[in-house]
Amino acid sequence: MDFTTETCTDLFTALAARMAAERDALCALDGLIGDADHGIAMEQGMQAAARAVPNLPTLQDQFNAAAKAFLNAVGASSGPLYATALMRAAKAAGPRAAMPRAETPALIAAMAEGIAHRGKAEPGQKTMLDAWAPAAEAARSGASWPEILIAAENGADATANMQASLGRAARLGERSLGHKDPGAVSASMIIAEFAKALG
Amino acid sequence: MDFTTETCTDLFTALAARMAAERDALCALDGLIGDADHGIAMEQGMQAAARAVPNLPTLQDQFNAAAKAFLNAVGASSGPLYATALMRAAKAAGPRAAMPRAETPALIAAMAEGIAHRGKAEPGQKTMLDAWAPAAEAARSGASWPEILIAAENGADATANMQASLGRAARLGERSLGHKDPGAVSASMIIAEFAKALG
Amino acid sequence: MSLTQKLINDGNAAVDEMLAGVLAAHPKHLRLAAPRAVVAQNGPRPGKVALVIGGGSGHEPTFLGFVGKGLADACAVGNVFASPPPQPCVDAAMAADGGAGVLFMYGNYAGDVMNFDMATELLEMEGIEARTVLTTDDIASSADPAKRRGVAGNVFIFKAAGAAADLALPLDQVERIARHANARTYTMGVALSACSLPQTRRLNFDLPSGEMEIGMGIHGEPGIRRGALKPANAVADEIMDAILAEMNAPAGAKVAVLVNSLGSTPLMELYILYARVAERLAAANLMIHSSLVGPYCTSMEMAGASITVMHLDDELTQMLDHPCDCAMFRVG
Amino acid sequence: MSLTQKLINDGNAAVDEMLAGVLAAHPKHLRLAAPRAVVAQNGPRPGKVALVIGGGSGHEPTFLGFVGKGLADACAVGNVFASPPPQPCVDAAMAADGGAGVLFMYGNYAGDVMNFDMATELLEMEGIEARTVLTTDDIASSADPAKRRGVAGNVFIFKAAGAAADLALPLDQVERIARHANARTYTMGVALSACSLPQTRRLNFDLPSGEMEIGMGIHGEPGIRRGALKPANAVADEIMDAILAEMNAPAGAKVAVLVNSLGSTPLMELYILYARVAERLAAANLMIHSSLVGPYCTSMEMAGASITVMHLDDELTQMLDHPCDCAMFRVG
Ligand SMILES: Nc1ncnc2c1ncn2[C@@H]1O[C@H](COP(=O)(O)OP(=O)(O)O)[C@@H](O)[C@H]1O
Ligand SMILES: Nc1ncnc2c1ncn2[C@@H]1O[C@H](COP(=O)(O)OP(=O)(O)O)[C@@H](O)[C@H]1O
Ligand SMILES: [Mg+2]
Ligand SMILES: [Mg+2]
Ligand SMILES: [Mg+2]
Ligand SMILES: [Mg+2]
Repeated sequence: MDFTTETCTDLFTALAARMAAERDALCALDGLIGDADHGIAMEQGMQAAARAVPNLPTLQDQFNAAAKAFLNAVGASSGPLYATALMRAAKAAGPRAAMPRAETPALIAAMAEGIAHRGKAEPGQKTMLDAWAPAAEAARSGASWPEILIAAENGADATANMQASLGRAARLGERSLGHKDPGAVSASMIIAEFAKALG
Repeated sequence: MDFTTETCTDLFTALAARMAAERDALCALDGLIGDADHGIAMEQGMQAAARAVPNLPTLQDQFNAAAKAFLNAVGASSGPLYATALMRAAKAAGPRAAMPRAETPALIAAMAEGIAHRGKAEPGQKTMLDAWAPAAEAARSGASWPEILIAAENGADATANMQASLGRAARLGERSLGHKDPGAVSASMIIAEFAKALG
Repeated sequence: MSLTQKLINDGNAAVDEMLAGVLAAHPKHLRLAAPRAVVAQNGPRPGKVALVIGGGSGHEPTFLGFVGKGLADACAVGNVFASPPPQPCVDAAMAADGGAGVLFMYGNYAGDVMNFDMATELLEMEGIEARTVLTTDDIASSADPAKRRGVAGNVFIFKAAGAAADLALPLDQVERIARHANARTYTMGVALSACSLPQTRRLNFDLPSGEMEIGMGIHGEPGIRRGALKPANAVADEIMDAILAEMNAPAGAKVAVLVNSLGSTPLMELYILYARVAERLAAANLMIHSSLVGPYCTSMEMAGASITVMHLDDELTQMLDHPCDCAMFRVG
Repeated sequence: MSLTQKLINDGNAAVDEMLAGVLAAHPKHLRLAAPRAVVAQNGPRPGKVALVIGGGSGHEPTFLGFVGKGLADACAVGNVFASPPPQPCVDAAMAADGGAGVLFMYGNYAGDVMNFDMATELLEMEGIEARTVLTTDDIASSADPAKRRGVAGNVFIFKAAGAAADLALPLDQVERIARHANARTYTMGVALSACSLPQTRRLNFDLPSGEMEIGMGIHGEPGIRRGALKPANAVADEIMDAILAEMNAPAGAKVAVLVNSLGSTPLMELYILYARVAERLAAANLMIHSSLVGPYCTSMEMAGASITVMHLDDELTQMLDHPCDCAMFRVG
């Protein structure tokens, strides 16, 4: 069972539904250390992406269309970060209508690179990269999807003990301690949907 | 024991203290059908009056000084109404340093006339006159201070069943039903302090 | 019940401290003529009718903010939600008097009427003629136009009268134009939250989430009824239905529009309302000549909004367009 | 928790509906160049540097309200509290470009930087030079001036840059003046309540009665610390102590002052604060050249206020006094 353009369409449908379901919880998390809109950004971005991906010939076209749609629907921090992530995924998937499932963890590694590149973040700064980077490392080391997901979730959990040094929460200093980074939490949810669809 | 300028000073001290104590309750009452400030007006007015009355030679001077002080401290509806009431009381008391207690109910009758004159109100319109008018009627018919007070309190209670047709509450129509008029309630408190001081 | 959150020092001093701040911030526009009586630096002049406005505090920029060249010459400042006493009204009138008479303008509230009437009597004793035009634009407040309250429409009505006075028209004409402006100005509002007085810091009334007061005044008085909080377009429609019926303007008529915040309702919501108001006016074939959107007549931190439409004719158009330069309001 | 009370139709449509209302209310000032890209009717012109501002919605009158002759030429409009995507930034820049280069100005937030930087790359491909000056006036947000947020001081900083561009200075000069203005502008604020996004209608955070957030931003982000709600003068003193220390201006220097409402804090409270700010500046021998008091940079219905002081020199004084005529802001 390859990862096909149909699976990809379903994946984005699932991502949009998941973000809609988590919207208020993610906003509440962002309210504690940020501006309470992260759930809205992720919902709107993934819904726009889900509308953009059907009926495109290749996975590359799909991820590129998702990137553009996400960016234009959202702006914010999440927009450029996920747009870049999705463009890297497009490149990793390549101009083909399907890719072998065994190759799909490479998408996670590519997305993590895109986020790191765009956000100029390092792990440990309490951002979404703290979920994406360990997931990418697991992916690169040949881990299974469940293992990748656990790496992401552990990474997201660990942000609770970090003091933010990038993004909106960076101005909080010590007050950011004790709360998980909303972007890291949504990242682990996204990776969970990837794992469900591709694992 | 006559009603002397000293008793008069004490009376205004008591009125100021009473209005301060009732301020928030009167504001809450006014909030139901008006603009929630009646307690503030009465507190500020009576405090200004209490500051104005000491060390004046006659009761007339005292009530006139109280009238002017109340008016200038307050404005609002209560200002002109109580200023006029107090000026009428001044006239009734006359240029003397003391008046026999038996004559003092005439003060209430005079004040009620002042309020009716200034406000162009009739009983039954759900205003302070609905406490002052029955009290004045009792006073004119030779009732004792406790009887005058009971007339005022019954009058104030009765405003709960009236629909306002004057003042701020008049715009409420039926929505003014079921709530006592704050001006009538403060009136009965004022008359209670007169009764305590003069009865 | 917990106390409301306010940046004040002492509730009883709030009005005087505010006034000190206003005078400090606007020295080119305003000066104090006497306690609680503010006069325009550039406004009153010999031979010109003096327009004197006033009322309770808590409605800022109404009334203070509308004092200046081309609009009101002076203002009497009351306590929060309380008419000023007669003395500041007299002082404001004397400071603004240019020998051509004084026009008092203020909202139609029992307390204001009693205090300004006493001021008028005092001025008479000084040989100064003072007339009064009450604003009564709140169409929700009574079926009888004469019994209505004055609310946000004040801005347009004062503006028209101030322009007439600035054009050096005689008192009769200024009064006529003021009455004409008032007769053609229609306002209705809704409240989404209570406000609180600085002295008590208690909410004026209880409004559960999901409800609103319809036909609300600007002092936290209850409205004509309480109903479910509706979407902005439905609220605008209900208000515009009432205003358009009352105004009964012929197709092609010109109007001025004010979408006003009662305090904490932000511009985002006002502009959402405005979009609908503009649609409704277009559908009724009425031409928007000018618009104001913002907090013009407030109840401190109350949430809610009002919509005002003034039915213009050539004279009122001229008066609204006439330049004015006030501490908190400018035209031209 | 109950939903907050808002006059909106659909939380997701609020920004676009607001924009429709703004365009309907201000046809003489604004037109839509492309979706979410607003350009001044009278502003951009050949040979003039295009000043393009932008950011999230919910801060009105910032940013939209500062588009007009003499100030910003165009504005990119984001979702509530969210940077606009690159496309509207590009569209706004293209619509305003007069061939003399584009200056992007916006508050220093990670999201805005990423989106405007992407826009700059896209413009480069079109052969349009776009430079960027970030505003960083919030002294509470970091010890390092370069890492600070841009908040209400935007008004003064954009104003200075807009005047420089209006005077037809070259891009280098406009950029220099913008940086100079930003370096001399100091803001700090406190929040007394949370706000809520139109989509969720949930309060951003929990602030018990009797407490305040000190050093609050304009998106409901927590401040530098939470403390007891203090009297207005104490709040003004704490902020002025910080600003005066940071500004370190010599006696006799001129300043411009902005006392800004975050939304629901009414003029009464702002003027009470202003009175104290004026006292503190006088005590420090600083001269107030001009003042703004009102809601200039808001967080929708949030309660609270910020104080901004700009340390003027002759050049900045000239830039602030230069006339501008925007939809929601005018000078001269
Ligand atoms: N430079 C960055 N690199 C990586 N992630 C970042 C960066 N800046 C912010 N983030 C992430 O973005 C999240 C916030 O996203 P969102 O709330 O949608 O945007 P905004 O901060 O603009 O409101 C943060 O929780 C953090 O994970
Ligand atoms: N015309 C009037 N005649 C007599 N009493 C009046 C009149 N108008 C108002 N009142 C009284 O004034 C009270 C309100 O006083 P207050 O709250 O101090 O003034 P305001 O209405 O100006 O806020 C009402 O409860 C009513 O008893
Ligand atoms: Mg956020
Ligand atoms: Mg009252
Ligand atoms: Mg009152
Ligand atoms: Mg945001």
